[in-house]
Amino acid sequence: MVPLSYYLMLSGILFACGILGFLLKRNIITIFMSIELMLNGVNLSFVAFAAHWHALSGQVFVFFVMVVAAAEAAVGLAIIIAVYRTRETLNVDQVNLLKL
Amino acid sequence: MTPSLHLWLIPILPLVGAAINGLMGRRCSRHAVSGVAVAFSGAAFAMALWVASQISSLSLPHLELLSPWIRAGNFQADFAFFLDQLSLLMLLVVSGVGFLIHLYSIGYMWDDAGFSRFMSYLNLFMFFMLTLVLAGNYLLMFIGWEGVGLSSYLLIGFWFTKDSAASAGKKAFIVNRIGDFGFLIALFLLIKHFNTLNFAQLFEQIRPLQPEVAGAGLLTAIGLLLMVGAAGKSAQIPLYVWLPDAMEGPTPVSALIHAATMVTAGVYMVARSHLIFDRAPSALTVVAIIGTLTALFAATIGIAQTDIKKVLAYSTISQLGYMFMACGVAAYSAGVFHLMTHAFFKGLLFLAAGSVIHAVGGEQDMRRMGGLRKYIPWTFWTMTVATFAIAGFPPLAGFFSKDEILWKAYSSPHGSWVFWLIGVVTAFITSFYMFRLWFLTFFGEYRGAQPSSKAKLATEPAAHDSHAPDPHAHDNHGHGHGTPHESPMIMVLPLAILAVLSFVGGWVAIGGRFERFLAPVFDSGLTASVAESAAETGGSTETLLMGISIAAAVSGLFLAWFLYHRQPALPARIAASLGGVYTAVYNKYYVDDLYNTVFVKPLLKGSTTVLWHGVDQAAIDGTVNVAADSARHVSDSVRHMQSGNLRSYAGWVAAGAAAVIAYIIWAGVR
Amino acid sequence: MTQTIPQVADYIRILPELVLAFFGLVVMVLDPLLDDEGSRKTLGGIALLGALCGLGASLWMAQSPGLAFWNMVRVDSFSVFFHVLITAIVAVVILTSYEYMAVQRIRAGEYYGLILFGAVGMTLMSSAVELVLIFIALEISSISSYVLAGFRRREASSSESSLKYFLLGSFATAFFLYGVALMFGATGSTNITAISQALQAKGVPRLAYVAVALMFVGLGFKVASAPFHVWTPDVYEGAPAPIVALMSTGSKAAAFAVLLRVMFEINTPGRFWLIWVSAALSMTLGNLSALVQDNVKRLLAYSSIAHAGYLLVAFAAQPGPGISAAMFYTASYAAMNVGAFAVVSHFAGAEERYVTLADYAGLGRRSPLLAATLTIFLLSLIGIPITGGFFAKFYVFSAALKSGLVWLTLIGLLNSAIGAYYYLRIIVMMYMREPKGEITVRRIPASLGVALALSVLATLYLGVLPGRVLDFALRSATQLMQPHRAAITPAPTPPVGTM
Amino acid sequence: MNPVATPFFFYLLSTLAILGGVMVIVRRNAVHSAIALIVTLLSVAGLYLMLYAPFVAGVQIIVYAGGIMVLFLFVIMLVNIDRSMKERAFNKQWWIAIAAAVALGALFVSVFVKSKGLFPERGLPLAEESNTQQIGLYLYGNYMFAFEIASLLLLVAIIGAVVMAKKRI
Repeated sequence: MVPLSYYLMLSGILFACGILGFLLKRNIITIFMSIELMLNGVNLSFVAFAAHWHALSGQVFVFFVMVVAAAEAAVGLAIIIAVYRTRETLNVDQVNLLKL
Repeated sequence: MTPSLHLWLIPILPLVGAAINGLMGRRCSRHAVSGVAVAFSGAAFAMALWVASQISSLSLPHLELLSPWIRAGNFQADFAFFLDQLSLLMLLVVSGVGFLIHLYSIGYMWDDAGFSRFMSYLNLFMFFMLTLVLAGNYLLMFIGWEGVGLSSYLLIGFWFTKDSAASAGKKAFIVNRIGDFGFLIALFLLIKHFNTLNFAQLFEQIRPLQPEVAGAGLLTAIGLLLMVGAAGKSAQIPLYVWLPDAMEGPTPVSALIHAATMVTAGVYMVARSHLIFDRAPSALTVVAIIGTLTALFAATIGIAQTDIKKVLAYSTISQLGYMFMACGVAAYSAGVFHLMTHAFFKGLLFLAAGSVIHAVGGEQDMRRMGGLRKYIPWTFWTMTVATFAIAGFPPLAGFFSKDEILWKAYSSPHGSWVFWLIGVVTAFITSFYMFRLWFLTFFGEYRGAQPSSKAKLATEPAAHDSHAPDPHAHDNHGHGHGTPHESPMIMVLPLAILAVLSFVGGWVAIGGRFERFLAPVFDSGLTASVAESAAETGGSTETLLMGISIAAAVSGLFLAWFLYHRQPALPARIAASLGGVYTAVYNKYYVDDLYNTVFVKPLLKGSTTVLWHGVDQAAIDGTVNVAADSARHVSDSVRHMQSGNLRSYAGWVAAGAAAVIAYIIWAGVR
Repeated sequence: MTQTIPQVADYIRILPELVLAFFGLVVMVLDPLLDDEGSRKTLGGIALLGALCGLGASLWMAQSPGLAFWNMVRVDSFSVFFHVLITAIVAVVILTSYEYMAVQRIRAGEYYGLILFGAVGMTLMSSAVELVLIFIALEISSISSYVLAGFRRREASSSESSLKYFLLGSFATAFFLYGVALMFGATGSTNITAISQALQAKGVPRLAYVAVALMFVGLGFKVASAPFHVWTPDVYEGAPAPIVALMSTGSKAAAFAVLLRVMFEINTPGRFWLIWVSAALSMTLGNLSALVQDNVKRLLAYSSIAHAGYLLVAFAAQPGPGISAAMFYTASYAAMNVGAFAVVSHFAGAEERYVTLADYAGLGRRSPLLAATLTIFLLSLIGIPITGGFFAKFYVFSAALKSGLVWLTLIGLLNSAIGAYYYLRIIVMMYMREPKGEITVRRIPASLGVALALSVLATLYLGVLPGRVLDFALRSATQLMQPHRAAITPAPTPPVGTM
Repeated sequence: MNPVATPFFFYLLSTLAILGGVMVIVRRNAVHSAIALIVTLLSVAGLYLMLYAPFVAGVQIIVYAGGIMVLFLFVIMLVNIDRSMKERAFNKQWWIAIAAAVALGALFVSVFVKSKGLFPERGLPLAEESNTQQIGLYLYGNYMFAFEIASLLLLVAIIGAVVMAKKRI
C-alpha cells in the first residue's frame, strides 16, 4: 500500500513542474500546457484525498475540474489564435504592447 | 421640548442658491444671478438673526434632530443641528460677514466671465460652513469641514487658467487633507471608545471623566489629533503653507474664506471640543505653544512682504495663532471673541485691500502704491479703522479681544508669562507691519503707473488681480491703469458696515458680558474652574498689562511712521545738507541709521532670509516638494514592475504565492 | 444521500440566475436573425430587460431565504445584497455599452449574451456555499470576461489583454483549486458549512493553513490585490471600457463575496497577517504607481488596486464591523467606478482613441455635464464627504481602528492622501487646462445619461444617507457569522485558529 | 489489499508522470511537449485507477488525452510552427523561475512530508465496482445543480471560442 503522502508529493511535484513551465517557456501554447500540468497535479491530490476520506465528492470535484479544463482549453486556444492573427507570433516576450 | 426652529433651513438656503446659479446661472443675466446669490445668503443671515431673537425663549443647548442618520450597531450619528451660544455666535458671524462679502463680490466680480460660477461657489461655501457651525455631531461637522475645504479649493483655483492659481488650489487641498487625517483618526478613536459622535451623548460621557494629568492618554491623543486637523484648516505651524499661496484666489474669497470664516473653523472645532481639551492638559499646552509660535513666526514674516495680500495672509496666520493661544490656555471665550472681532477687521482689511488693488488696476505690490488716500477716501478711512483695530488701539474691537487673550495667557492656570511676552512682542510687530502697509499704501506720493491718455475711469471692477485673465472673459485687462479710482457703492457699503463693526464690535465684552454669555458653553465640568483662579489675581496687574500692550501697539505705529513715512524724504534731506552744518537733525539721522542697521535691518534681513526664504520656502515648501518629487520617483520605479511581460507577471504571482505559503507554514508551525 | 426532486423553493433561490441565463439564451437565439444595427439595438434592450428582471428576481428571492439544492446554494441577506448589487451593475454596464458598441461598430449579440452569462456566474458566486459550485461560478464569470476583454477585435491591444488575463487567470485559478483540494484533504468536505464545522470540531490541521494561503492567492488575484495585482493595468487598458467597468466592479464584488464567505464563514486560520500585508501593499503600490500614469484607463486600474487594498483593510478588522464595512465599500466603489468608466467609455470615442490625460484637457468647457459627473465620481474616489466614497472609507477605517489596527489605518489614510493627488490631476486637467486639438465630444445619448444619472444618484445616496445600506450590511454580516455558530453542536473544543 | 495498488506500479507511473512533466518543459518543439504531456496524463490516469477512481481515470483519458490534447495539437498545427521552433525555448531569467518553482515545490513537498502523520492509513478501500454508478448518483443527486450549471459554463466556452476564433465580427 502506497501511503497517501506519496501521492501528495507527486501532485506537488507536478504542480511545481507546471509553475516552472509557465515561468520558463516562451511559446504561449506550451505555457498553456503547463497550466494543464498544474491542474493535473491538483486533480491527483483530489483523488488521493477522496481515497483517504472515502468521500466520492473528491472524485466528483475532479470531474468538474476536467469540465472546466476543457472549457478553458477551448476558449484559451481560440484566444491564442486571435493573438496569433494580429501578431504573427506565439512568443510571449513579444506580446507586450501593454506595459508600464 | 422647545419649539422647532427649523435650523436646517439656514444651511439649505445658500445651497438652493448655489444650485440655482450653478445650473441656470449661465443663461441668466448678471442681475438675476447676483439677486439670487444675495437673496439666499441674505435669507440665511435673516434666519440667523431671527434665531438669535428667539434665544431667550429657548433652553440652550437646543438640539434639533432632523432624522436618524446612521444607526449601525451601537454606533450612532444623526442628522441633527446643535444650537448653543457658541454656534449661535459663529452662525451670526459667518452668515453676516458672508452676506456682506456676497454684496461686495457683486461689484468686484461683475465683469468676470465666470460670474455665475463664482456666485454659485460662494453660496456653496456658505452651505458647508453653516453646516459645520450648526452640526450636531462630529460627523456632520466633518462633512462641512471637508466641504469648505472643497469649495475653498474651487475658489482658490477660480482663475484656473493661471498656473499658479491651479497649483495653489491643489496645494491647499492636499495640505488640508493631511490635517483631515488627524481629525478623522480622532473621530475613529471617539467612535471606538464612546460609540457615538453626537455632541450631546458624547459630552455626557466625557464630562464625568477626570483630567489626564500624567500626559499620555486617550483624551490627550484625541486632543492632539484634533489639533492636527485644526492646524491644517486654520493654517498653523507646520501646516500653514497653503494659506499664503491661497491668495491667488479672488480677493473676496480671501476675505471670506481665508480670513473671516473658514480658517477659523479650526478654532471653532477646538472650542467645541473643549471638554476633551480640558481633560488633556498636555494637549492643551501643545495647542498653546503652536498658537504662540505661529503668531510670532507669521508676524515676523509679515514684515518682509511687499505684496499687500501676502501681508494680510501672514497677518491672518498670526492672528489665528492668537486664537489658538487663547484656546491653549483654556480661555476659549477669549479665543472665540478674537475670532469674532478678527472676522470683522480682517474681512474689512481684505475687502479694502481688494478695493485698493482694484483702484490701482490690479497692482498688488505696495512699493508701487502710495498716496492713495486722496483717490479712494472711503477705502482709506475704512482701512484706517481696521488697521487701528488689528493693531490693538482702544477702543476698537481688536483691542478688547487681544487684550483679553494676553491677559488670559498671563493669568490662566494653564498660561504663563512666556506666552504673554511673546504675545506682546507679536502685538508690537503686528502693529508695525500693519502701519507699514498703511503708510506705504495711503501716504506719500503715488508710485504706480502714470495716468495714460486713453485710460477710462469707467467703473471697471473686474478681476484685476488676475494677471492672466480668463481668455473668455471680457477684455478687462488694461482698462484699469490710470488714476486710481474709488470703487462702486456696492463695494463700499460692506466696507462701511464692517468698519462700524470693527469699531464697536469689541464693546460687547465690556464688563465681561461676552464671557458670561459663553460661560454655559465652556463650563468645563471640572472642580478647579478657570474663572475662580483668575479672579484672585485681577486688578492692578491687569491694568498694567493692558498698558504694556497699548504701548506695544503705539510703538509699532511710531516705528512704522518713522521708517516708512518720514524716511522716504531722507535722500532729499541728505542732499540738502551735504555741504552744510552737522545739525542735531543730522545727528538724529545718524541715530536713525544706527537704529536702522542695528535693529531693523537685521530684523528685516532675518525675517526675509531666515524665516521666509529659509524656513518657509526652503524648509517647509522644500519638504513638501521633496516629498512630492520622491513620491514621483518611487512611483516611476514601482511602475516598472509593470514590464508588460506576461512571464514576469506570473513570476510576481508565483513569488507572492511562495511568500504567502512560506509565511503560513511558519505561522502554522508556531 | 437524499434522492429527492428539487422543490419550487429551490428554484426560487436561484431565480436570478435562471432569469439572467434565460435572457442570455434569448439574446443568443435572436442574434443570427438580426443585422448589425438590430443586434445592437434590440439585443441591448433585451439584455437590459434581462438585467432588470434579474434585479427583480433577486428582490423576490429575498423573500425565501434558506438553503437550496442540497446545501449548494444559500440565500441570505448577504447573497441578496450581492445579487442586487451585481445585477444593478450589469444593468448600468449594458446601458453604457449601448452607445459604446455603436461607436466601436462591433456586432453585439455575443457581447450581451456573455455579459448576462457572466452575470450568472457572478451572482452565483455570492450565494454558493459549496466550493464546487463556487469554482464553476468563478469560471463562468472568468471565462466570459476573458472573452469580453478581447472584444475590440480590431485592436492588437485588446487580444493581448485577453490573453494576459486568460493565462494569468488560469494560473491563479490553479492555485485556488489546489487550495480547495488541500482544504478537502484537511476536512474531508468541500461544503463551506461542513468545513467550518470540521475545523472547529477537530482543531486546525497544518494542511488547512496552506489551503487558506493557496485559496487566498487565487482570490487575491481575482480582486486584484498585491502582490497578485500585476495583470490589472494591462488588462484594463486593453479591454473595452464598459467591460472594464464590469470587471472592476461586478467581478470584483463577486470575488470579494467569495473571499468574505471563505474567510469569515469558515473562520479561516492564519489569515490576519496575510490580509494585513496584502492590504498595505495593495494600497501603497496602487497609489504610488498611479501617480505618474498618463493613461486614464491605466490610472483607474491602479486606483482599483488601491481600492482593493482599502477594502482588504476591512477584512483584517473584527468580523462584525469588518464585513459590513467591506460590503458597504464594495457597493459604493461599484457606484462610483461604474460611473467613472461610463464617462471614460463615452469620451474615448471610436477605437478608444482618447484615453490619455492630455485628451481630458478642457473637458470642463467642452462638455460641462460630462466633466461634472466625472468630477463627482473622482471626488468620491478620493473620499470627499457627501459622496459614497467618504463613508466607505470612513466605515472601513473606523472598523479597522476599532479592532486596534492602528498602523494599517495610518497607512490607509496616508495612502488616501497620496491618492487624492492623481484624481485631482484629472480634475485639474478637465477644468484648468486649455483644450488641445479638436476632440469632438459627442452628445450624451439617453442610455448613457440614464447610466450616469443612476451612478451619480447611487454615489450621492450612499454619501448622504448611508444608514439603510449599512444597516442591511450589518444584518447580513451577523447572518453570515451565525449559521456555523448555530449549526455547531456544543463541542468541547474552543474555537481555534484565530491568530 | 487490492493487488493493483502495488508500490511498483506507483513508482513506475509516477516516474513516467514526472518525466513527462519535465519533458513538457525542456522540449523546444511544441508537438513534443504535447506528446510528453499526454504521457503524463495517461500515467496520472493510471494512478487514478490505483486510487479506486476508474470513472475519473476513464474521463481523464477520454476528455483530457483524447479531447483537450488533440485540440492542442490541432492548434499547434494551425499556427506557424516553424517560427516558434526556432526561437529559444527559455527566457533569460530562467534561474529565477527555477528558484521560485523549486521553492514552491519544496514547500508543498515539505508540507506533505510533515503531514504524513496526519493521515493515518485507512484500510477500507472505496468500492471500485460500483464507482461509476455512485458518481452518477452524486452527479444527478446532490450535485445536480453544479452539473446543470456546468452546462452553462460549456455554453459560455463555446460562444467564447467562436467569438475569439472568428475572422471578423
